[in-house]
Amino acid sequence: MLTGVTSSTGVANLIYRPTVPDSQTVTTTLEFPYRRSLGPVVGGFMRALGEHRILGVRTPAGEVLVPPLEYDPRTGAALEELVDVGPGGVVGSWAWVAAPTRRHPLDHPFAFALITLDGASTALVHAVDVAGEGAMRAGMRVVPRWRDEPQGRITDIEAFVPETGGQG
Amino acid sequence: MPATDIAIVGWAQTPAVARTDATEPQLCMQANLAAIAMAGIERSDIGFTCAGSCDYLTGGPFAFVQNLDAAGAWPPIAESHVEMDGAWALYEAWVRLQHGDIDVALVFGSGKSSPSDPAELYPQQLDPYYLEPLGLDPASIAALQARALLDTGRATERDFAEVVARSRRDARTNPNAHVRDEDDPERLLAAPYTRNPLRAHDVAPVSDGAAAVVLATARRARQLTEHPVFIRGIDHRVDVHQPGMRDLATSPSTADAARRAGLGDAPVEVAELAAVSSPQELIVRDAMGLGDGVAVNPSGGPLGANPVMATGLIRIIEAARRVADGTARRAVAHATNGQALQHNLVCVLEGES
Amino acid sequence: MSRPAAIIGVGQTKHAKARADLSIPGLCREAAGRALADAGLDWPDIEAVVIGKAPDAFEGIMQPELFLADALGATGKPMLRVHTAGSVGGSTVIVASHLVESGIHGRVLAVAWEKQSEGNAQWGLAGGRSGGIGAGGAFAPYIRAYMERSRAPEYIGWQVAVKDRLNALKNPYAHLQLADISLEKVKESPMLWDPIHFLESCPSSDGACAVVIGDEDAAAATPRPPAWVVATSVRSEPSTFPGRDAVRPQAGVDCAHDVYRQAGITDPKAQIDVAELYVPFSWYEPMWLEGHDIAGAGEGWKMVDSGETDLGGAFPVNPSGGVLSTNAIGASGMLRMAEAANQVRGQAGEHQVDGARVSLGQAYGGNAQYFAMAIFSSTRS
Amino acid sequence: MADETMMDDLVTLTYEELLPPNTVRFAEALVDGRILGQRCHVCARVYVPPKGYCPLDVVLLDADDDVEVSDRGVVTGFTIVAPVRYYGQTKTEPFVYASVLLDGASGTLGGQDITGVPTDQVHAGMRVRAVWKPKEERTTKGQSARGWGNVEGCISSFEATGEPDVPRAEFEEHVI
Repeated sequence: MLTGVTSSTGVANLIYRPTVPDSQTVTTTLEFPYRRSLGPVVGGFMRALGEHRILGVRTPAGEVLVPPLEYDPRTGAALEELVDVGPGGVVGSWAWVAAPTRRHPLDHPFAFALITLDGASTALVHAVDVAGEGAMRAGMRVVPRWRDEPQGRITDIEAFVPETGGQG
Repeated sequence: MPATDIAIVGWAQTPAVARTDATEPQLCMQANLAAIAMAGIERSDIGFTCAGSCDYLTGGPFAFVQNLDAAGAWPPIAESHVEMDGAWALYEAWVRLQHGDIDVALVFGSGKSSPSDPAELYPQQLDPYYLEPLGLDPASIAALQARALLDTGRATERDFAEVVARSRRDARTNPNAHVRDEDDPERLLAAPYTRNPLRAHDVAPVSDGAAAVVLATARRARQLTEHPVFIRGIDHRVDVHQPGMRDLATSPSTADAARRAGLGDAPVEVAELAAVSSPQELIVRDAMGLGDGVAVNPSGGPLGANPVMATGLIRIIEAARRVADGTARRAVAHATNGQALQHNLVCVLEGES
Repeated sequence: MSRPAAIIGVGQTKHAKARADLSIPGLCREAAGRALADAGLDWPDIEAVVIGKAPDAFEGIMQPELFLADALGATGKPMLRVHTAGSVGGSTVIVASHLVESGIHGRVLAVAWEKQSEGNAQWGLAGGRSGGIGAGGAFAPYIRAYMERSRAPEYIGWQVAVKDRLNALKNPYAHLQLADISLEKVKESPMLWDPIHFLESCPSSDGACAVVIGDEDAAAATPRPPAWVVATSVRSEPSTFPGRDAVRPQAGVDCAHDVYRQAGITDPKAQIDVAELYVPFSWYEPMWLEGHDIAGAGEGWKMVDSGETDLGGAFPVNPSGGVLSTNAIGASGMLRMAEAANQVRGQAGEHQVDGARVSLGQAYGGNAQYFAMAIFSSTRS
Repeated sequence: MADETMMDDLVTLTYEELLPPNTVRFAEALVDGRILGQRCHVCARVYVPPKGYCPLDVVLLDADDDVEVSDRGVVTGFTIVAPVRYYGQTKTEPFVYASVLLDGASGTLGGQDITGVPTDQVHAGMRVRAVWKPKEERTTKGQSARGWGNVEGCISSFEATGEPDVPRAEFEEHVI
């Protein structure tokens, strides 16, 4: 008969231990400086960031994928035609991060957002730096705030910020 | 879909907890021993073993190698391992049983999430060029998905709170769950946002635990038990990785897997869904076309206990349990892999017809 | 109930110390694209994708198959990620073959890869800690035990090291191209893990390998000859336990006997035309010849010494140059399977063994505890 | 010209684990100058360090199964490692990496330094004994939470005893 959740039928030596105090802990750090080669498409995107340009990649169907991939994620077909998009765009979904983690791009509260850049068919995930969550809304227009010293990383865009000039 | 019927004849799970001092092989051994005992088989009856786990949870490259100790690999065994939830280990074993030369398989999934901080660890699971350097964490992705769902008008924050409340109430009667806190939707809604539009309780905890399942061919299953639980259909599909390149408010891969697993062929009474946030449950229900009459996550689901890498396999166990005890004639289990429902598995279970 | 399956397409990257010209998706797509082209197929023809690699920490990406799935055309399809340590490339082929043999899919793409230049395998093997001994340090005591047990002369290891590097000169994809390799050079190279010299060790490579596995219909439609998968087996045993024979692990013996039985092989040395064995350190060639009962106890090194395992010998081992010439860990096991398959397809190019009809592919991993083996044939058995 | 654009990615992950009870008992006994193993109550094999289970009989073991083994034993296998440079590696000089089968144990203690003889005289079969650190320097720190402890916090090396070698046949099955 199949009953019970944790079956212990016929097992004499179950010694499961529930949560215990932190008396005997060991802390280890796994750290390594990886060095990634980016290839022509991702590499092209990262280099363009240093020129304050954002690139997408055009599919045969005429869509522009941002961030650009070497392949069409729906079909696997190779892609290579990089085109300029943005740099401004429109916020779609967003999530307010009240307490940033060590790994987040900003050290004060911000939003992660899906941003569809002008001319793009897909959305880029990035940070939006505004004073508070009340300033966030779907459809708001944002532009990149560039890092002073580019590093060839997606964080060369420090964050997106609301576009000034009353658009949106 | 192949013709060979495969049944679940034994299962077990260690009670999931926030933190244990037992090692992962120790957890796995407990689950395996109990599942084997329940199936009423000898270890030597097992023709194939498959495990699911993830090295990065405890930060040990090759951590899975020690889990082999829990499988009883002496004399040597035919064995495989997926860096995926145990539900996919079950899939691999189900495929292996189709060959017909063996009739029993052991599957287990395990994970100790307590040593690491999900917000620190999980960015490592994302595209290393565009997403990982942003430190995009699981709660933030869940919140992007949640707002995408809210913006469709198909759900409200109250719906999220209702999912959490129901899960916690159900978890209270599940000895293997550990989150049984506040279950009043009003008070849940009064909690502060951690990732607006989500509150801390909207995202599943991470737990330590292991689970195991014994599979058998139909003929062998009927010899072993009067109540075999048959896998009537199982399928899994993966979706696009980049969160900005798919509609986060829907899960086409779940819908497709459900269709191919034959979910729609007959009604189910119970659904165990590996939704690791409250909005995800609504999205998966929708993708599967589950009506109001279906009991969703009567175990409390991942919001009550979430031993990553065993969570999906446990959904199959919880669904099978309800078929075996007669609560359900037909049930469905769902497992997920990656963030924001990128990769989904659907398994339809039935008792003897 | 098990249906025939065949390898109908094979592809691999040009392996190198660093493929700095490629991203990780680019590396995998170079191999996968070649496998599809070899099979006369395109991405939409594939029904499922199986991805294998060794520990994620080697590149620092947790479950990288999640971001690689759509790069490998898997969107809307089933995708599996296998990890069985160094044997993973072999296991990945076997998992993919099961998807076809079970009747679930007609055409499956299997891809295995490692981009070791992005991280450091020694660091990974050490679990990120100081004092790591590398795979060589782990295997050196077993090699020493084999040498003592078999009374093999030390030059046997040098011979294997030279043979595989000379074979690699006939393989344009191989990482190491050491035209001036010699016994003297191997002997004089630094001692890394006594008794293993530097030139008796595998390199660290960036590389990927892919195969397309198809059912009978797919095999009939392919432009080039298929390699029928006539036997597969996996065996595992715990990494350490009192009484374990790490020189001749029982899992390796059992795995070999299982594939021989399935393929109807009673005399492997006579009935197998060519073998691709996972030999990351030169001594593992005689160790596996004995460990898989191709040679009797103490006889494996004599096969090396007599030239039987040379490309022109009676039992060629690693005509591709083997792991000693290319080691992108996750891909290495699949490369053994792919090269063995290409031999019976007559597609091995300059390192083709004349008239090869039956081949053996083998991979091992962990503490010499995981084994994946397959027998390929030019004809359906 | 191929695009060889690179991106640096420093990954730092911190893990805090509870030591399993078998390792806690092992570490505490070491500070006390004793080496603990676990005897499987089915097959009687003695595991050093204790794992909390027997992988061969697939049974869980607990404190009742603990046994003390000798701090003397035999080298069953070894290599001399020329350390490879990698991030975080502090070893720069070749070091001995030996497996020691302690008297009373069924399996070896791996990764031990051998002292008392020149490096080139280390060999399988030689008898050795633990060199204990002074009691005040012994520590339970440095243990792994993965289920197999180590002796480094309390034993600095194993030194040759000068006893006659043990014939290989007596430890042939314990090379690891």
